Amino acid sequence: MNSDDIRTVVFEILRRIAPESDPSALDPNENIRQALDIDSFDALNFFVRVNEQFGISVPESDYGGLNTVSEIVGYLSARLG
Amino acid sequence: MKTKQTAKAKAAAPDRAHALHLLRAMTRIRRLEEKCAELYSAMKIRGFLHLYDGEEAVAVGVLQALEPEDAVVATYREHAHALVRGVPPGSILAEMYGKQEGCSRGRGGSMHLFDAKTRFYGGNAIVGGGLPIAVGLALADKMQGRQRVTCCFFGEGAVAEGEFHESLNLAVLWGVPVLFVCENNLYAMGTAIQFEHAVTDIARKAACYNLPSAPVDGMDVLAVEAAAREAAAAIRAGGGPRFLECRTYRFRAHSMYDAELYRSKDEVRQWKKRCPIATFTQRMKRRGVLADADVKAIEADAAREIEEAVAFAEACTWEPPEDATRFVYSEGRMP
Amino acid sequence: MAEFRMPSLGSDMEAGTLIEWRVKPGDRVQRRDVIAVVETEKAAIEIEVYEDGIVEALLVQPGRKVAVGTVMAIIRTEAATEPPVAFEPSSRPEPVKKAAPEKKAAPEPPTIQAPPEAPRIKASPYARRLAAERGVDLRRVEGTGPAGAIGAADVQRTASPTTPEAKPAPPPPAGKPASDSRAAMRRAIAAAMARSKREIPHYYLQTRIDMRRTLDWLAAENLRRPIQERILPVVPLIRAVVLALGEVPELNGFWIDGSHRIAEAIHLGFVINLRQGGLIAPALLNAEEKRLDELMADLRDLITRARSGGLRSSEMTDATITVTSLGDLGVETVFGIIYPPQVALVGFGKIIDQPWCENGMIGVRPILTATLSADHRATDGHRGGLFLDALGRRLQEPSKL
Amino acid sequence: MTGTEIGLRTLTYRDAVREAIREALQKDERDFLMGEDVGHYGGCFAVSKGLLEEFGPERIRDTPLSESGFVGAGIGAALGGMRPIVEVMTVNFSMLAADQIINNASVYLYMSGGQFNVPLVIRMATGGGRQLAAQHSRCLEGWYAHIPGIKILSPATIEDARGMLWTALEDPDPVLIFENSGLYNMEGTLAADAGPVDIHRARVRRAGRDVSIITYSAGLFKSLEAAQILAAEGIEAEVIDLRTLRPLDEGTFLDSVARTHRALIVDEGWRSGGISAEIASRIMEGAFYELDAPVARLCSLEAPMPYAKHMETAVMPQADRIVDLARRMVGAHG
Repeated sequence: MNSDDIRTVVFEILRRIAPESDPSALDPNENIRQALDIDSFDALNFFVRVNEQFGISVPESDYGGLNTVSEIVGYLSARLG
Repeated sequence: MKTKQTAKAKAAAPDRAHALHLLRAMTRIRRLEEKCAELYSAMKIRGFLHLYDGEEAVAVGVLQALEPEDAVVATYREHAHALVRGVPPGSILAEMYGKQEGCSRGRGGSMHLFDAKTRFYGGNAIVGGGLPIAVGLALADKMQGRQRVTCCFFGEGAVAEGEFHESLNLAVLWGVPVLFVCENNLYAMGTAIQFEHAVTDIARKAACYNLPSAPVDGMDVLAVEAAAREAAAAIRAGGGPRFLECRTYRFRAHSMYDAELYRSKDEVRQWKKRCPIATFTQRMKRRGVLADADVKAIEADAAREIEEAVAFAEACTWEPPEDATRFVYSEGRMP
Repeated sequence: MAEFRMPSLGSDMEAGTLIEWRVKPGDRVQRRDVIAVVETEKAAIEIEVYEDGIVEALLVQPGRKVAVGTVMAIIRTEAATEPPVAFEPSSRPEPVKKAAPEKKAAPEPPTIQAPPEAPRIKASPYARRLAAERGVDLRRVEGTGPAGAIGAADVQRTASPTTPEAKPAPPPPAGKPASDSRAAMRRAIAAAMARSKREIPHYYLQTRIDMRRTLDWLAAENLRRPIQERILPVVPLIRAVVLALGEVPELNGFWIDGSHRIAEAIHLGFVINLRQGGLIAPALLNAEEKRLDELMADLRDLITRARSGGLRSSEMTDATITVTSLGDLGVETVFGIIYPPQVALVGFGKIIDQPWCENGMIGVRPILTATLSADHRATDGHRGGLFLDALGRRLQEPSKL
Repeated sequence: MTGTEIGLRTLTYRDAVREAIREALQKDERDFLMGEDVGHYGGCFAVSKGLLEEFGPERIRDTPLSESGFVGAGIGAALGGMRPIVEVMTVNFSMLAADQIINNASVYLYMSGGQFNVPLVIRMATGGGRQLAAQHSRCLEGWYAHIPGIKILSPATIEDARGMLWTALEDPDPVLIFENSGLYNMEGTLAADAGPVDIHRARVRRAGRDVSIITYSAGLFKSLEAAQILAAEGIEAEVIDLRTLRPLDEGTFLDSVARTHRALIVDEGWRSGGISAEIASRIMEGAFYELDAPVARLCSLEAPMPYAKHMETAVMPQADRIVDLARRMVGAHG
């Protein structure tokens, strides 16, 4: 799975969590939580879905470094690599 | 049981045409009932199914005496009566299939065949319940000055019901034109006549109401016919009701799911020797009225007719369930 | 060839046991011949054949029980003049029941929840309808019927012009109206908050709580949990509120018609902001009966349904206290407005690493600012202070949550 | 001015029923009356007094004591083209004809697939209150109303006693008319030209805004009496006379409940499984959100009818109990 595929899936997850938003319009380095008004509940749901889609369990200690689309895609690419 | 035949009702020998007619009528019944049993076993027919095998001479003999404008009230063992009265076998079978082309639109089933065209008033499955209705039908004829007969069939089981006694009393009291026909097949479901009646001579009970009555051999179609014709003639002549006790026997179980614990196989075997179809056939052949070829032709015709009826019933349609509450009350019918 | 099958002799017959064959292969049979005896629920019954022919094969051994419709023998028919009746049930076949179906694990008996005792309002259906139409809060209506039941007349009395807040909501101001539901929600919030500020003499208390122990415990706990079972930090906070309310129960309840009614069950209203605007505070019902996992599950369920519009009415109306957490936004302190007729609201801000003294030592600790807004008619600052103290204390012993 | 001058005349409920029968026999030669003691005796309640002389024994036909037999004969006669009026002396004896009424009359049309309708009218006296004890005081019309295929009429007023019979005779299906024996002596006025009335609608006999009293037959007059007492206290009860128990005209009482928001059912039958239960259920189904109080019922106590007068009075619904109940229902929120 390449970065583009990962990004597509990440966008899909974000769209389900924040249906009224358009994640693909995000700047890759924009803070998602602020841009999409994501709270901690949404964040947990996001990581639950990431787990379902990619089989990756993101530990809480990594949450802090995953604030933008590019950070998330990079992190997942590395874990999937 | 020894059957004494009424002296007046001596059966005249039938001519060939009439012999063919009687044999055909009885064979059609036998064939229809056989097919019903088969269809029931194959789950095409459900509910209760009561078959008439062995009693054919009663329905066929009695109904020879009726005219088209007369009425018939029958019991839940009534396929034969409907068939002989002229209800088409396809319509009878379609009814048992539960199809809307059935003679009661699939609402009655085996026990509730009805047909307005032939004035066939059922198909009544509460034992004894049909007798008062027959009295009323006859009362209507009498009050309206019509010379019609209402023929009411019931079994010896009904004779123990209060409605039997109420109806006979009313009929004589009012002098209404009813022909009461007791099909005494010796068993009320599974209870033998000696366990249900203190007086087992049914014809005598009718006599208590001053109702002219006679027992007749219900296994002999000619005897039944003669007795019925005589009774009907008396009724039409304004003589009020008449009563016939037809002593007969059903060869099959009461209904399909019946292990017949109440009678012996030997008894059934003995009665089967008196099969009304077989004995009539033999008599007619002996007298040279009928030949083997006639019998074969009648059997083939009956088989074909019933097969066609099955095919008809198979092809019939189901009434839509939305109509389940139709005919609870009349639709736009004026009295 | 024809198939001889186990016949159906009644709709209550599902199967039969073959007792004996009266024929053997090679025998000639005629229709109406009895060729087998079958034991049924009623008794042994002789079974007839409907074909003329020769027995080709007997397929079922005596002693065997077979379902209605099972082929039991093959009859070789001679120049079959008629097709056998197809053995398709014309309507629904009665299925043969398997010998007593295996007993499934008995389902858990439904847990019967104690009825929420506090605000069980007895009101007639007509009164409820009127109240809904006129925007009257039934909790504010004094019932004059049997056992204090509220009738339509009681609602009408309450809705009369002497109680201005019960007037129908004013029409939305001229100008560009928001969408109907958003505008309605805005009006509802406006009415409730205006009434709260007008009627409720609030007092506010604030405390700072060291969250290190709780967060450490939670991190360790979440580390060993699959991601689906992780617990959000707000859940221990809710649990601590519930336990603290156990110590200061006066904060859990209502101020209605000049009297303070303490609720026994804790239906904890949790403020959920809706992304499209507005907020609602549905209740976690009977929160006092629930531990962390259950609270987390309930909260997840509640938030999901709140955002998809699937809340139950009891959740919308029965809250006995409200909790609001604005920590996700980075604010430090919340001074909330009480949702009438409740008497308290607990606010949580963001947990921020701050210098902290403990046992004479300065360290950096994750600090939470918790606030209490309370109705001074119902409680005083002293009781409120005890509550916040209890809250902080509970959060120092996370394993007991 | 006297009644006659303005086209009104005074007569009893009994007279009204007799007039209706006489008119029917005059109008249609297919009509005839049969039952126990309808001829020579003049009718157990003197309803048919004088009719034998007028119409002869064929059309005023005495029957033996054989309820199943002559009710069944009525069915047969109806099938055969007559329009019989069968009188069963009282509802208590109709139990002996239950087979014919329930197993035959109500199902003939249906089980014949629409071929055979039964245009039969069965009249019977019903109700208690005359110290006739357990076997002669039953009020079972609500029970018959359970059965599809028949219609159940319960004329309370003189106008209905006079007018329902002809409408019933015009109906193609079996109709049972229950005449409360306590009403036969009731006097009232009737328009000189009074004739057939409809049998399909309930009637509001007294308008009111506070509570709907839903009743029928003799209960109507107890309810009207109660309504008068209540009115003196400022409670306006609406009184509905159901008139027909099957088919039940629910529209009329649901409309009423929507106005008054309270329903009190007064039924001389028993409460358990009775017509009052049916009415209460229809209100739940059709007017739940109109209710400002639980639906209330006043029925006979669940006991056979006792003989002693004071006991009998205690068992049956009475006006003072209606007043009590209505007052309690309205008072709470009045």
